[in-house]
Amino acid sequence: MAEPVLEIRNLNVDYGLGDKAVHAVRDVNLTLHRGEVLGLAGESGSGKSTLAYGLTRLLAPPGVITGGEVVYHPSSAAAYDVLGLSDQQLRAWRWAETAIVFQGAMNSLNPVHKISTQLTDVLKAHDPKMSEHSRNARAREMLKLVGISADRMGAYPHQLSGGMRQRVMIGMALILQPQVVIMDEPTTALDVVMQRQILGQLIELRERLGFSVIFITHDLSLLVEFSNRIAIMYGGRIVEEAPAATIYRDALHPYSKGLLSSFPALRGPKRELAGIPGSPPDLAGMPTGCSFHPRCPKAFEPCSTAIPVLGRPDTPDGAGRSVACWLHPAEQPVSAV
Amino acid sequence: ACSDSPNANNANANKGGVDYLRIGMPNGTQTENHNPFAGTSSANALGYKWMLYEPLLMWNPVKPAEPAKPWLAKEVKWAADFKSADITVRDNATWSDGQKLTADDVAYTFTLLKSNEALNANAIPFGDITVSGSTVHVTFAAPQFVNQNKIMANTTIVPKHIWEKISDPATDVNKNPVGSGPYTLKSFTQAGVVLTLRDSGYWGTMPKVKELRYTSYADNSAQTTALANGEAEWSFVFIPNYQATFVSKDPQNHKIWAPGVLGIHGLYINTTVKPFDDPKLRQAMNMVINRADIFNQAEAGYFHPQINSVTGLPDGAGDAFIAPEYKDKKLTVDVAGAKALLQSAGYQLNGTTLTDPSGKPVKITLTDPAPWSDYQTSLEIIKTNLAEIGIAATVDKANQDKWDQNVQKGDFQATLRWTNGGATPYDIYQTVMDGDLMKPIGTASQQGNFGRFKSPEATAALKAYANATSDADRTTAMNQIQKVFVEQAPMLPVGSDNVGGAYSTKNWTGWPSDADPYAGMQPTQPYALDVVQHLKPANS
Amino acid sequence: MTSLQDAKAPANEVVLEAIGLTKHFPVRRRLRDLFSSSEKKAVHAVDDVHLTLRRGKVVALVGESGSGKSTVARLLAQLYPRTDGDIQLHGESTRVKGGSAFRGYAARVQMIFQDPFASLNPVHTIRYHLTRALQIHGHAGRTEADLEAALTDLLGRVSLTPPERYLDKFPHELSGGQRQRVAIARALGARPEALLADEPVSMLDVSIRLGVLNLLRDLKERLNLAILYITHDIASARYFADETMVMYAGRMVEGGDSETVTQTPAHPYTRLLIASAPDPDRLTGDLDPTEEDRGNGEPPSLIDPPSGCRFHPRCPAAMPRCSTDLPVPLTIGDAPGHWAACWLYDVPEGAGK
Amino acid sequence: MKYILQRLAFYLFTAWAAITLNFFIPRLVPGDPVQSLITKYQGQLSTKSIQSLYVLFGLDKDKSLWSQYIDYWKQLFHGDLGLSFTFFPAPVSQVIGQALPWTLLLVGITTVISFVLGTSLGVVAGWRRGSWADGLLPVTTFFSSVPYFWLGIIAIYLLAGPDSFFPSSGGFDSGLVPAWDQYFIPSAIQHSLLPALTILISSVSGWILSMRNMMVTVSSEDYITVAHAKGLPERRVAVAYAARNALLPNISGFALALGFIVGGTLLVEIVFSYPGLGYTLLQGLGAKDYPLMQGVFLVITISVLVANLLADIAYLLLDPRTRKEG
Amino acid sequence: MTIPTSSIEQVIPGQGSMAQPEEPRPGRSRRQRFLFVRNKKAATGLVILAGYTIVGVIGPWVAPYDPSARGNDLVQGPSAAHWFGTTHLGQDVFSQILVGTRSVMLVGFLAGAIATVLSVLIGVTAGYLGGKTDDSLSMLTNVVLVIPAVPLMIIITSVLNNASDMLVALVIGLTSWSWNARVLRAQTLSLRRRDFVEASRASGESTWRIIVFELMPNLTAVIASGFVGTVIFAVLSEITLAFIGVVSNSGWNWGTILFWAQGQQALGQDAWWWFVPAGLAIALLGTSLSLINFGIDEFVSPRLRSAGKTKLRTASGRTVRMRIGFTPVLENSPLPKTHAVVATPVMREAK
Ligand SMILES: Nc1ncnc2c1ncn2[C@@H]1O[C@H](COP(=O)(O)OP(=O)(O)OP(=O)(O)O)[C@@H](O)[C@H]1O
Ligand SMILES: Nc1ncnc2c1ncn2[C@@H]1O[C@H](COP(=O)(O)OP(=O)(O)OP(=O)(O)O)[C@@H](O)[C@H]1O
Ligand SMILES: [Mg+2]
Ligand SMILES: [Mg+2]
Repeated sequence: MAEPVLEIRNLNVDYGLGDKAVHAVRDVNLTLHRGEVLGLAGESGSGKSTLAYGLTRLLAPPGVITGGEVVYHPSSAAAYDVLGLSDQQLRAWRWAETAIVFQGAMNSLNPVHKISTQLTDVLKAHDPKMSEHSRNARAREMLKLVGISADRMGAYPHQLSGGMRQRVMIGMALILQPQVVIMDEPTTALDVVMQRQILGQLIELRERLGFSVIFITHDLSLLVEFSNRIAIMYGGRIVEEAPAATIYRDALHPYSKGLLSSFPALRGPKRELAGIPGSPPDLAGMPTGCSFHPRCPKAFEPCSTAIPVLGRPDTPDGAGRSVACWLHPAEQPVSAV
Repeated sequence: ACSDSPNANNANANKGGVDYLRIGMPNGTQTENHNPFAGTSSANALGYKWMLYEPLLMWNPVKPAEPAKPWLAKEVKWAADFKSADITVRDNATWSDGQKLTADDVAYTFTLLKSNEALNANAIPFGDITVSGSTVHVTFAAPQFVNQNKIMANTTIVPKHIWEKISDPATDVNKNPVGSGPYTLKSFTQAGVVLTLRDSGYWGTMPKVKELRYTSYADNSAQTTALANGEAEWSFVFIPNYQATFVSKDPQNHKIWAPGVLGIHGLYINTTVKPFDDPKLRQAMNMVINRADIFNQAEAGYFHPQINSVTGLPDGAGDAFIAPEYKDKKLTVDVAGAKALLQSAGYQLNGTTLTDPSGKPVKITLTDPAPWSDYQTSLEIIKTNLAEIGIAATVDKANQDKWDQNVQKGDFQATLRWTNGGATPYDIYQTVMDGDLMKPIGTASQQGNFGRFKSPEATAALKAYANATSDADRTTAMNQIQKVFVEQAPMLPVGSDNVGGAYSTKNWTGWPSDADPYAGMQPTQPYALDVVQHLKPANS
Repeated sequence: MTSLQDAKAPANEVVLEAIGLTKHFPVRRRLRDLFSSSEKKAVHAVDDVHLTLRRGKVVALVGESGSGKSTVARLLAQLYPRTDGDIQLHGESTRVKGGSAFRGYAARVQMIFQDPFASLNPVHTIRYHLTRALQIHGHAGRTEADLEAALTDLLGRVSLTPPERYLDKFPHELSGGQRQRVAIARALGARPEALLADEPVSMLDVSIRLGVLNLLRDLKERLNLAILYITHDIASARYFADETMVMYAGRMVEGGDSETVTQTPAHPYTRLLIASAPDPDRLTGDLDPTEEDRGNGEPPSLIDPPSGCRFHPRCPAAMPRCSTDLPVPLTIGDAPGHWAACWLYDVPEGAGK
Repeated sequence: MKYILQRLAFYLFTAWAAITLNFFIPRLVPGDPVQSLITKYQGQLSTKSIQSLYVLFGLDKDKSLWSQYIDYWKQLFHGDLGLSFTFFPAPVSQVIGQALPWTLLLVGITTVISFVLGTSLGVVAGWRRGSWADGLLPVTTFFSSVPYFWLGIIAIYLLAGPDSFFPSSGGFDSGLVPAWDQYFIPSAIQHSLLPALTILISSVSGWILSMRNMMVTVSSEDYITVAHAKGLPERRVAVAYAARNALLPNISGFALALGFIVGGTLLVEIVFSYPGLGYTLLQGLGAKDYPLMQGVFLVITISVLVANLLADIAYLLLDPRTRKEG
Repeated sequence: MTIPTSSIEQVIPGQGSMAQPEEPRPGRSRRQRFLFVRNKKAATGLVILAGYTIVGVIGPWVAPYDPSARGNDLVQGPSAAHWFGTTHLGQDVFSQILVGTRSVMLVGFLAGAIATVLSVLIGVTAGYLGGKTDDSLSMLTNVVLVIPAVPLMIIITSVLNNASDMLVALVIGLTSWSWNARVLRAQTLSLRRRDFVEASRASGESTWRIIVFELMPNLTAVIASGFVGTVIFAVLSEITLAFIGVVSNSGWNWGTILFWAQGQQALGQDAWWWFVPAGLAIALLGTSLSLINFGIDEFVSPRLRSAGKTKLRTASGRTVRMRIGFTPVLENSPLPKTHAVVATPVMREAK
């Protein structure tokens, strides 16, 4: 396995403090390796975005990181904890090392500034010595990279279509050649045709430039197709993590299975769609034990009392995957790295 | 660049002592208009027309019975019937453009008024105007005894050679005023008007004040503040509690002098409204009004000097005209007397309610515009006074326009209002009692007699006074008029008008005073020039 | 109404039919357009759409965003006046603008909106919404008890039991799926014959979409409803609808039996759509080169739509004719009722690929 | 073309309706200019002068309201606003012309300063919530609830006085003549300080508050998070991203405030005897000076309409989204 | 005079980003509506307002003196007998303030109510119906907006001789609805596009029912805020009119007190007690109403609401300051923290 580039250890994120706090992300352990696409799936409210924002410290108030660390491994220096950086260091780290592409490109681009301004101000902030000319050249180059003609540099965001805006965002994310790109539902607002084009382009760029991607979506079938490994979140926790094909073929956690059987397939024989009964949990009043147990068809006695630990399952092909389920008690908890 | 600035010499002047006088009036925004005949001109509102132009005679309203001083006229001779006058014009006066002032100019000025109704503010019925040498002979369609000072001491004489070129004298703004006075116009701005002393050619005493700076303040309170701060040195404005508001700010220099003149304020009663058509009731009301309270509380102890004579004539200015029978009759608060009078007239006082002979309770509404705070305060006092004889009064704070309309149409019960003023008490009594001015209820009576007071004797006596050809006839008529006024009480006099002003002796002294009442104290009146001529620098 | 009788009406009976339905929205202009040209412009949102809804059948309408799907639904619900064409209810032409005529129409054709978060008034309880739905169409009964029974029945139909747990809640106190069920219940309150469901599940969470779709299918069968199912997810159309129509830029481009359309798509746009859908079985993210989009994935402007076939600027198989002649619906041989509006299937040119 | 005409028709119709109302409303008031003049001088003007005044003002001829209205429009088309009664025979245009610059300078500049200051403080308060700027809010709110005139009078009482730097009234020193020189300008500024301060204190809170709220709203927009994620310096995020966008809704408010300059601060001008238009209007009101009232109303109407137009244009310039492509 | 600067119109829901769709929408349930009172600003404002209302009701009864009665202490400073001193007629200023409260409150609220009803009728109808109705109603609104309000009030009150409080309120109400109508129209336009309005139309609701039962309840916050804003405006207008002496009722209100005080040069006589209390009473009333409006603003816009809480207290008693873009990190994680090597990040050169 390739070396890690980003290690999330026991990350905990709350909204608010005290009794009313909502624990949106709990004890998340996740490792992103160099050059891979890590998919993060889960239904709405499971904490995917919170995790993404939390590890970059971009959560809006009242979000608070209540514990854990995010260890970043630069390509040629010692690793360090992102959560321990000063404001100044954090600002330098952001975008240069880790860039983010958000769901709505319309809202991610400042409506009153030209595309060129928004592309070059990153360069200006991170390398004040760079000449204006080379900044513009670089911006043009990035636009070409994502398939937008350079003459759109002077356009305002609203003059571009949704797909173009999303491409601009991707181009902007890559402009400093970061190690990690986090993509939070980058294509959910787009049509399938456009979605495929953009993702195809991204994968191609990744192969060329060699960055790692954390790819967040609730569309599992998309993840299976595009990512190397998939982590599935439920109720603020990672419930299962494994290579994409493994999950698709043989998900261990009942929730993962449920998710997979919620998608009607376009090709092949019509499968029976089971879906997941019940409704997503309320983070403020989380069930005891495994938070999935009220909806789980296979729940049994320990599920309602004890929280299962994420770890290597006891199945024969358990290598390289982990699950948090009493059906497959962990042999080796992930947290004990 | 600064040398050709219009303000440059001003700054220099400021350095060596104060050689200017700052005069203020609370008359609001002004537009440039130096037309001395236009009532709305800035020259009139701020009064500086009297520094540019001069009258034929200088009359002192504080001593109305005294003869007026010669000014541009060496002498004015009226015919016994006061239907014509001979005016001899002084021969050493020049206009500020250097031309000589002649009898022609005087004759031209009167002709101007005669032929322009809009300029003839006092509606003087001019007849023939002829010139022979330095004498002007003027005739009138009616006797002008009561108007003599309006004609001779209140008319600005303007140069013929300038004005005959003006196409419409009523609306011309007289951009470059040329007058006979000691001052000429230096500048006009919204902030005020600056007059500067003529270099030469003035016939009379040259004033010591080099520059007069007139400022128009937005309202009384702004004017008062300016006076208190020393930003204005001379003004005519009502200053409430003047001791605290004005004098105490600089007790050494801040002074007020407010002599009364022949023009009064009083409570007009609508004599067509029952039961106020009964003179007895009006007399009783007259007996309970506490004029001292009104003077001290509403008029700040100076503004409308308290009237003491039962004739309604002010102390000082009115003294010479009071009929012998009323010489020592003073207005005093006499509640018991009033009650007795009412009882005898068939009124009944049950506890706190007075009922008229028909058994109806007596109620009255006192009305005046809301913003006139001194009147309003006076009404509040009158209200409590009337309560003592059981008359329930309510004070109605009317809207000013509505009030004016109602008063003219006779749609009111009682209101505090002023009378016209003049050189004799005639104007006062005419405004109150002249049957010729009376209009039916509902028709606006613009000239006077708002209370619809019907008295043939009074009307006849007023006419006799105006047309009399001898002083004896006048005295008889005046005594007759006063008798009606006292016995019928068509209006309850309260205070007199004043020609007072507030001033500061910080920079200039020599102001008129009780000790030396050589003129009135208002900066907008003809005698203002006389006052300025009396001023001396304080530090000399 | 006579919903029970209606429920026994023969399936396949035509309830609602759109014939040549067209809607152009005039472009509203603002001050900023002062200096631009002054020609009157319109958004050609829907052009010449034919559609038939039958009892007990689900018709799916698929297409990308902005292709005019919602506009078709709103036209059918008579919420917009139409520019041209006809809507026939049981074979009778109808055009209602408001008042009781509209009410009568609404009693038979009801609409379900895409966003259950937005389609319920946040200030009213579930009880209010449902009571109004019943009252408007006179199904509330005479007494309190009648009403209560009717409400219980409604909630029961959409599997929200026990009713008292939901009746007095406010919309925000329910989950998305529950809200959409309430919205469906509200539509059912009118006891309609046709339901127009505009993307009823696309705003819902993946795990609860299926529940709502299954509910609709169930209702279709039990109440013998005619359903128009609008979606951009062609895979769900395959599972849920009997018939699928594909829309592109305001025009219908293909239609037919759902299985046929999804498995053997004829129109190049449909093929592109299906090729683009995520497919876990595919190993790489690459597209089949033959299905490559010639455009940038951008739909055309509807204010000034392309001449001829609206898809021709993006079509990999475009012919000169495509840019000039408007394609007519052509029957495809492989299954009955399958048609596509594409010149590739014009007989002299040869029967497709 | 049709559209331009429509838009023009809209503005013209509004102007026509407002001007017509402006014509009729003052005439509903009882009384006439002559009577007002008589009562204004309380005895200083003899009732005998009434007739001469009627003749002077040209009020002696009876004319129907309708024919007056027609004449009014005829005059307007010749750019003639008639003669003022209060300042007879000054033309209304001259009266307005001498007052308008003062109002525009005092109230206009103050409004601009208030907007700039309030907006800047609002940016700080909205961006650094919980800092000192937040403490400013209750204080400014209190002051903004105080009537202008009360604050002005208190200011005069406390700050103006004998030998005080602040004059209590007027637009400049009475000995000066308006000119662009080193005597006049400092004097004009000195005289404008107190009234300006009064307006500033009572109007700044509104701007602070609305800007703060917009900043807070904009701060949670995605593009702000993206700007942070891009590692931009905080100043740039706050100014170029947050404030720039938060400013947009305030622009229309600002334009409207500019439109209200003339009618809005009447009493400040009165309290400070400031030679501006609001004060002139009040004098016209008191004197039944229809031509003057109409003239001032016309100025107000036009300035509000122009401000609306400006708001449209400002939006056009500041928000690229409203700009046409190409 | 002043433009109501409530920010309500600037936080039109749906104008901002579409983020946080799952956030419970505010103003949504009756139960939540009470939460409004929990807002500290609104609560403070409401308490002060309640105080004024009580004084407005009982003021004339508890006033120690008849406010018009003349006394012997002229222009006396505050004392035990006269808390706020006396006027030039020896009237008790404190009693005048107490008695004057009623008129101010009455006119303020009545005018607010009239203006609100008009603005709702005109604004909501124009916004919902659109088309020709909208055009003509908007035109009317614009014309009224263009005519300067205070001079207009002065003119109208001059026509109505001796206007009573009711009439004054009517005049103020009739001249000050246009701003709110504009805001409401804009709000209605944005609401009209919301699905629930369309949905109730689709289910066959009549137009007036949609306006009254679907739209208006969603506009309550805007209407309330407009109402409060108009009340402030009305109070200031009434006081201005009384101060310049055009409103001529014989009753007392704070403007009348100021009118007398100014007419008598109270401050020039150093009689500050005569002039200051009425102004402070106005300012405090205005502040309380503004506070209520802030409360409404925050209630409507959850972003503003949460913006208030910028400092949070942790269990251990530490305060954490919330900052956008830099999420606070708490160190009291329940798990022992394994410290990684922390190095200064190295900027990689852009190639
Ligand atoms: N400001 C907030 N205050 C309180 N709770 C919040 C806040 N923001 C988010 N949450 C809660 O945190 C949980 C995680 O939210 P998050 O946005 O991370 O979910 P997600 O997996 O990204 O969902 P989606 O797929 O809808 O984007 C949700 O239950 C949400 O309700
Ligand atoms: N009221 C309207 N006025 C003007 N144009 C409109 C209006 N409603 C819709 N349109 C336009 O008509 C076209 C079709 O819109 P419609 O909402 O029907 O698309 P859709 O297929 O439902 O899209 P989506 O999948 O995003 O819901 C779009 O270009 C849209 O901008
Ligand atoms: Mg998310
Ligand atoms: Mg749609």
